[in-house]
Amino acid sequence: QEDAPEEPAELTPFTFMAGYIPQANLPFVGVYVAKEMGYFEEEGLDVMIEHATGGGHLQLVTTGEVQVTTQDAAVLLQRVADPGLPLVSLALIGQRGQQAFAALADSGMETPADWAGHIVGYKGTPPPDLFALLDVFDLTEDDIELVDVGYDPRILTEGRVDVYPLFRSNEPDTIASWGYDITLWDAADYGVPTLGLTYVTSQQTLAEQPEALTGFLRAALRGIEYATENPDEAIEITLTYAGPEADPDHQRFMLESELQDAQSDFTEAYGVGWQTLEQWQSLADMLATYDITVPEDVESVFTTDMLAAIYDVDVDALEAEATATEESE
Amino acid sequence: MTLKITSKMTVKFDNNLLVTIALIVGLLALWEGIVTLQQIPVYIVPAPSRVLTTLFNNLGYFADALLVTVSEALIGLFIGTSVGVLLASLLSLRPNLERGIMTLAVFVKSTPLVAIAPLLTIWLGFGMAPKIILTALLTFFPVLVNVFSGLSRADVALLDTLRSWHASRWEIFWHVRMPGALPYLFAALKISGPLSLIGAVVAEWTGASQGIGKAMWLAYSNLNMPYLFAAIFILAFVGQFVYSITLWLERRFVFWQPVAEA
Amino acid sequence: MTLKITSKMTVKFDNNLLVTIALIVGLLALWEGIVTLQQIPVYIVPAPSRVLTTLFNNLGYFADALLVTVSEALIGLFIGTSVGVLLASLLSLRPNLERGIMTLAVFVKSTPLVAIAPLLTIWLGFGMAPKIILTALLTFFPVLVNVFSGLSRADVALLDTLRSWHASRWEIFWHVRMPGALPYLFAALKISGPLSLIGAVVAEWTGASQGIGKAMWLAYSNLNMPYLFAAIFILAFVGQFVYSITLWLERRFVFWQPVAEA
Amino acid sequence: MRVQIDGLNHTFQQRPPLRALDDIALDVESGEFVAMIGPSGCGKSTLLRLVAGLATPTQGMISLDDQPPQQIASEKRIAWMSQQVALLPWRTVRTNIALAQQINPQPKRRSRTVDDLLDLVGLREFEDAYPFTLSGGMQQRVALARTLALGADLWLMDEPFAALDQLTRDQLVVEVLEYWRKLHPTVLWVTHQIQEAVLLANRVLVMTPRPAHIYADVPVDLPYPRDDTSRDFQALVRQLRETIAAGMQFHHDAQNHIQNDGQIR
Amino acid sequence: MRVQIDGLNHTFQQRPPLRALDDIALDVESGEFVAMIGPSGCGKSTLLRLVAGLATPTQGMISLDDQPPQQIASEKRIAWMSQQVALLPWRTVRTNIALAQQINPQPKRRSRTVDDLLDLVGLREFEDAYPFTLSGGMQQRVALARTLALGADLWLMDEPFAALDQLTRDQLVVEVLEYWRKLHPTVLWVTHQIQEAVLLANRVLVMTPRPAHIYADVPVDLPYPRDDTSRDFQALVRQLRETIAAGMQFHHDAQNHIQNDGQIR
Ligand SMILES: Nc1ncnc2c1ncn2[C@@H]1O[C@H](COP(=O)(O)OP(=O)(O)OP(=O)(O)O)[C@@H](O)[C@H]1O
Ligand SMILES: Nc1ncnc2c1ncn2[C@@H]1O[C@H](COP(=O)(O)OP(=O)(O)OP(=O)(O)O)[C@@H](O)[C@H]1O
Ligand SMILES: Cc1ncc(C[n+]2csc(CCO)c2C)c(N)n1
Ligand SMILES: [Mg+2]
Ligand SMILES: [Mg+2]
Repeated sequence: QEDAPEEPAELTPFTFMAGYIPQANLPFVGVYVAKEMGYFEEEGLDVMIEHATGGGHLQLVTTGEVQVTTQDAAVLLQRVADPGLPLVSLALIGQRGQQAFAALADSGMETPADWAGHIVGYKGTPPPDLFALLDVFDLTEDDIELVDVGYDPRILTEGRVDVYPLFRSNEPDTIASWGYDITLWDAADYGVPTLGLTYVTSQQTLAEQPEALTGFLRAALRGIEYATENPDEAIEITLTYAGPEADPDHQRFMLESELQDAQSDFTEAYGVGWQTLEQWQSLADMLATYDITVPEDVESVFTTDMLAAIYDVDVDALEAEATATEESE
Repeated sequence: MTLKITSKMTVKFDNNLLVTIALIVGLLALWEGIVTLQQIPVYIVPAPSRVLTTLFNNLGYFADALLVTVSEALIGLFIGTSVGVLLASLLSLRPNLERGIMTLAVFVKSTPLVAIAPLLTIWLGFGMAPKIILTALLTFFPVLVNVFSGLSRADVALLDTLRSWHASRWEIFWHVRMPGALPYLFAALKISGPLSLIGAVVAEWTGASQGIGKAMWLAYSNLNMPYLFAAIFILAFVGQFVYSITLWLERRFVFWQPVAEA
Repeated sequence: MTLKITSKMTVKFDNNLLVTIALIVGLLALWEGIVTLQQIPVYIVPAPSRVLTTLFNNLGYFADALLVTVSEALIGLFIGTSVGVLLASLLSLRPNLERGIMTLAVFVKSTPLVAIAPLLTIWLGFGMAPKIILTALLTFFPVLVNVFSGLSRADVALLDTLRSWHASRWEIFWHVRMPGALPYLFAALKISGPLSLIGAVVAEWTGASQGIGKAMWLAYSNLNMPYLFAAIFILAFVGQFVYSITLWLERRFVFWQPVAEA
Repeated sequence: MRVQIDGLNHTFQQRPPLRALDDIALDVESGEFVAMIGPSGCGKSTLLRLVAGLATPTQGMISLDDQPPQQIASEKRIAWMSQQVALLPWRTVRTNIALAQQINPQPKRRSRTVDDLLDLVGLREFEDAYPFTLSGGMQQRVALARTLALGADLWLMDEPFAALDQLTRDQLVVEVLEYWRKLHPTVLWVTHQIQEAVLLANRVLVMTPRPAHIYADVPVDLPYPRDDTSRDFQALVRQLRETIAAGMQFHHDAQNHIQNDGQIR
Repeated sequence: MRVQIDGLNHTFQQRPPLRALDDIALDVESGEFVAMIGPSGCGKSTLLRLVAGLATPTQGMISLDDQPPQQIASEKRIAWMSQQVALLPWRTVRTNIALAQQINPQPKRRSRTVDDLLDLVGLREFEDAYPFTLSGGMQQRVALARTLALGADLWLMDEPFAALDQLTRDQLVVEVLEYWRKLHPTVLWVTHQIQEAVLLANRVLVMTPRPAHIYADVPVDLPYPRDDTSRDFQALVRQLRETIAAGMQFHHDAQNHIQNDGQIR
């Protein structure tokens, strides 16, 4: 590849804020590894890594304090629609949604049809995938008791709720480590379109620093590629961020789970992180079904320019192809 | 002298109310101006006009939420204050317990309660109970410390007089120490009043079901800043109200200290 | 009388230290017993032995974190206390400002500061500054309220004496009001001391980079209870320490009030 | 109540230590009225506090009816009126007085009603006033009424009339004597007024300057009620004045002597 | 400093209103020493506070060298000694006295050094003591020293010797007179001791019971230093005692008269 710049003084300062605590979420790992391996420096970037424990990271991106953060694709769509954050997804790392619902195995529940009459938790606002799942089994909100729960799976094991919302790459392993078997339901398994974590920047940064963004993304994707091939090393690097509180086995579980979710037909074809209007549009349509405001112009919410440059994909050709398929139908 | 002050107070009060209103209006205008001129986007800091519109358009929503939060706050404050006063009294009546109880109290107080909030939810469920307990845990400490200070600093001449009558500890406590500690108690209430609101809000923030805290949390996670600030406005207003009530109570109950003029 | 009390104090102190230690050990033993007997899983509440082991095995890690947090807390406490004392003094010297400043203070105090934490990051960046500011905002209020109470309740006979000398407001403030308000100041410090720790921790909790708060947040998110409780133990200990220092300072500075026996 | 004091010394343990009482010996019969006169700062108040059981002497014995003061205090048989008027600022004149009786209830025959006491000190009109609206002398009269309200067996009075004018004082002398003769308590009455002492007491103790020592114990064998214009009275006043002066001189010489020996003050 | 008071009334605005001063008129020449005697609670302290500019009269005129009291106070020419000893508890005896001079610095010729004042009140030994370790009389002497430290043109003294024994009092009378004759301030001196008044003052004002009215203004034309055993002295004391009694009686009659008219007390 290109030569690394000689003088470190020329490095462009750049802030990445991971949308949560330091752990082995794949988009985080890509950045940790890239920083550790010097990929960023090769791109001429001096990347500072921060973590958002609250929800302020999107605000910080819009004000330019942070250049790139991570965000769940569905949430991104919502924030762009309301309150109108000028955000853009640079790459879709999670090709499939992370959310799922869990019950203790000995509750005897097998399908969401069994939820009827039980307490179902949600975090803040009941999510669309919940309603989608209910729809699949011809249940309505009235058939279950909804309660707002925090991010604490002990609520489930201690019996305060029957069905608990969680992240597939995270809590299932934790709960298992406590000696409980669980049953998981993922809306995606029932044909509901879901998407996972993205790298996000602001329109303004996109306009002003396209080279830096491309460099960042290239390095981060290299980091993910490295993690795919060397998960042990990637976990070791991650652990230097995650602190002694983190359990290495758990981090390994998370990484592997998210590596799987990062694969799809699109990534097979074009590379990790690839995103298409089709994916975004079906997600937006699903959200709209449940009265969630989404942007009119879904195309503006993501860009493949950087991905195309990195993977050397001819976007025009793709578009022509897409138009051709559409016409042939 | 006394009544003169009272009549002055009325004048002062009116002036003060004007000052307060002028101040608030001025600050809001300044804020509005900055937001408009600097074109600060609504998802960073909303203009007060926008916040107030949101507030009035959703008065019912906020009123319901407020009712829950204020109930939690007031019940928590009541419990916290009672526990604080009782503990302080206990320490005053049984000084050999001081070290032990203060140690425990400082322990409780040094623990960020957010850290154990989830445990409370696990044990007590999703209702008001854990929020009330958190609020009580937050508010008892200022009361305990201040009232205990006040009880300890009772007038030595008065103490001697009651000791000369061989008054019981309890009598000394009730007739000398407690009245003497009232100024400290009211200072503590002025501290704990606003604190109780924060306590209830933060408790709702973590795994809440209802209330202003939940409204704020939702607004925050949706980056709906007008809602967030509307909630903040409400809290600020209620805080003022609670504070004013405390002031009023203080004037009524601590009547024997002539307030000097200079 | 005075010295007798002092000599008793020494004895009392030793007794007290023993009581404290006994109490702590007793509570820990009880806790250990319950956890063991009831087989409470470690991810709900860890046994103290487990917590202490974690603590000692990671002493370096916690020490580094503590250093950051304590620095933030102490700087914040210092700023908060200074601002509180200065504002209270200002109100005492210019009473017509009272309503205005107290209104603002209650506003600030009624706002859950966590809600505006991202704004602080936008203005102040990712370093220690926003944590210090949050801590200062949390701690100034008890000091303001208490010290202002103390300044207002100065001995009327002393005030009259200085007024008869036509002492300036400032002289009255400095020679009468301030010394008289010291007991209130120390009570406030006893409240604010532990509060400053919580302030720094909670500030770190939201978008932190370092410190005990970050350690706690990580531990909680990983549901790693031994780490979480180890951090809580540390905070409780530091809280005790800060409290004891305040007590010691109080004894040194408020020397003129004979402490009565009964 | 009999008051016996022997070998009583009291030193305040500060730096340097301050010796307030020097080998006080005193035997007061039950029902005696003893006045104490001594220069400012000699140790009179300290002595009363020790007798009241409010402090523990460094050395020596105090017994009240052969019991330690704390015992007698716990039987609520002592009334102590402090030198500063220590009224409860949050109570009216009436409720201040009533509190004393409430905390220290006395058998019927001994106690006077609050109304009675209010009249005695001439403050009926001010029964609902709070202390901070009273003049110095009025406050002191409330404190006096409160002390008398206890109907105790031993009255320890620390300059109870210091803030009063001559006429009020004269009136109260009559009232106090009347009450004393009714209850027959033992009284230790500190005053700076020789006339007052001679009007009231069976004995006048003359104290030296600090450390207080009893320099003279002067019996007053005049019948009650006393006439302060009488020849005997005047003679006694003059004698006491001389005794006091002599006591000062004696002390002064002794002090010089001690100082030359290099002992503590 | 000349003190002129005319038509002075003062009523405390409480329920019911309390009339403390009744039509006081007074003209004091510069350098005069005026003693005020009146029954407890009549309004003496109130009058001094008004003259000191610490309160504003309900009605009437007070002028000090033709200026309002507040003006003279702001020129720091007034020394007021309150009835309660109001020492700063956090300051030693010495620094309590020094503070008065620090806040109220006086031209050299008027001021006495703190050492000098400590000697004057006999508390040199206690210069580093804190007030709460002093006896009542010692505290009052510190307050006296502090007041004298101001070297003011007008001394307003509210029972400055109330807590002192006769000998100390006699000594201080000498000291105060000496200092007064040196500075020649105007003095208003409240006391309950007729002897003390006659020893010190050029004039003795006899006040009626509340509301205070000046019942008599008795000149004392005895040369200094005065001998309290002299015939003239004794005669004056006796005369004053009678005047005071008459004042009480007069007031009493007037009160009854007023009460029958149904007016406020
Ligand atoms: N702050 C006050 N509020 C209401 N009434 C007051 C106040 N101060 C004094 N008085 C009343 O005014 C009257 C005169 O009080 P003042 O203190 O002047 O008396 P005095 O002549 O100094 O008496 P004494 O010799 O006992 O000190 C009293 O009846 C008293 O109750
Ligand atoms: N708490 C104390 N600590 C230290 N010294 C004290 C204390 N109380 C009194 N003294 C000292 O003891 C001595 C006697 O004091 P005391 O109050 O008994 O005098 P007194 O005879 O009552 O004088 P007075 O007539 O002025 O009231 C004084 O020198 C005083 O300074
Ligand atoms: C316990 C737990 N809480 C929250 C998340 C959610 N999460 C993980 S990464 C991320 C960032 C989006 O940019 C978010 C919201 C989780 N996985 N586990
Ligand atoms: Mg005394
Ligand atoms: Mg008076």
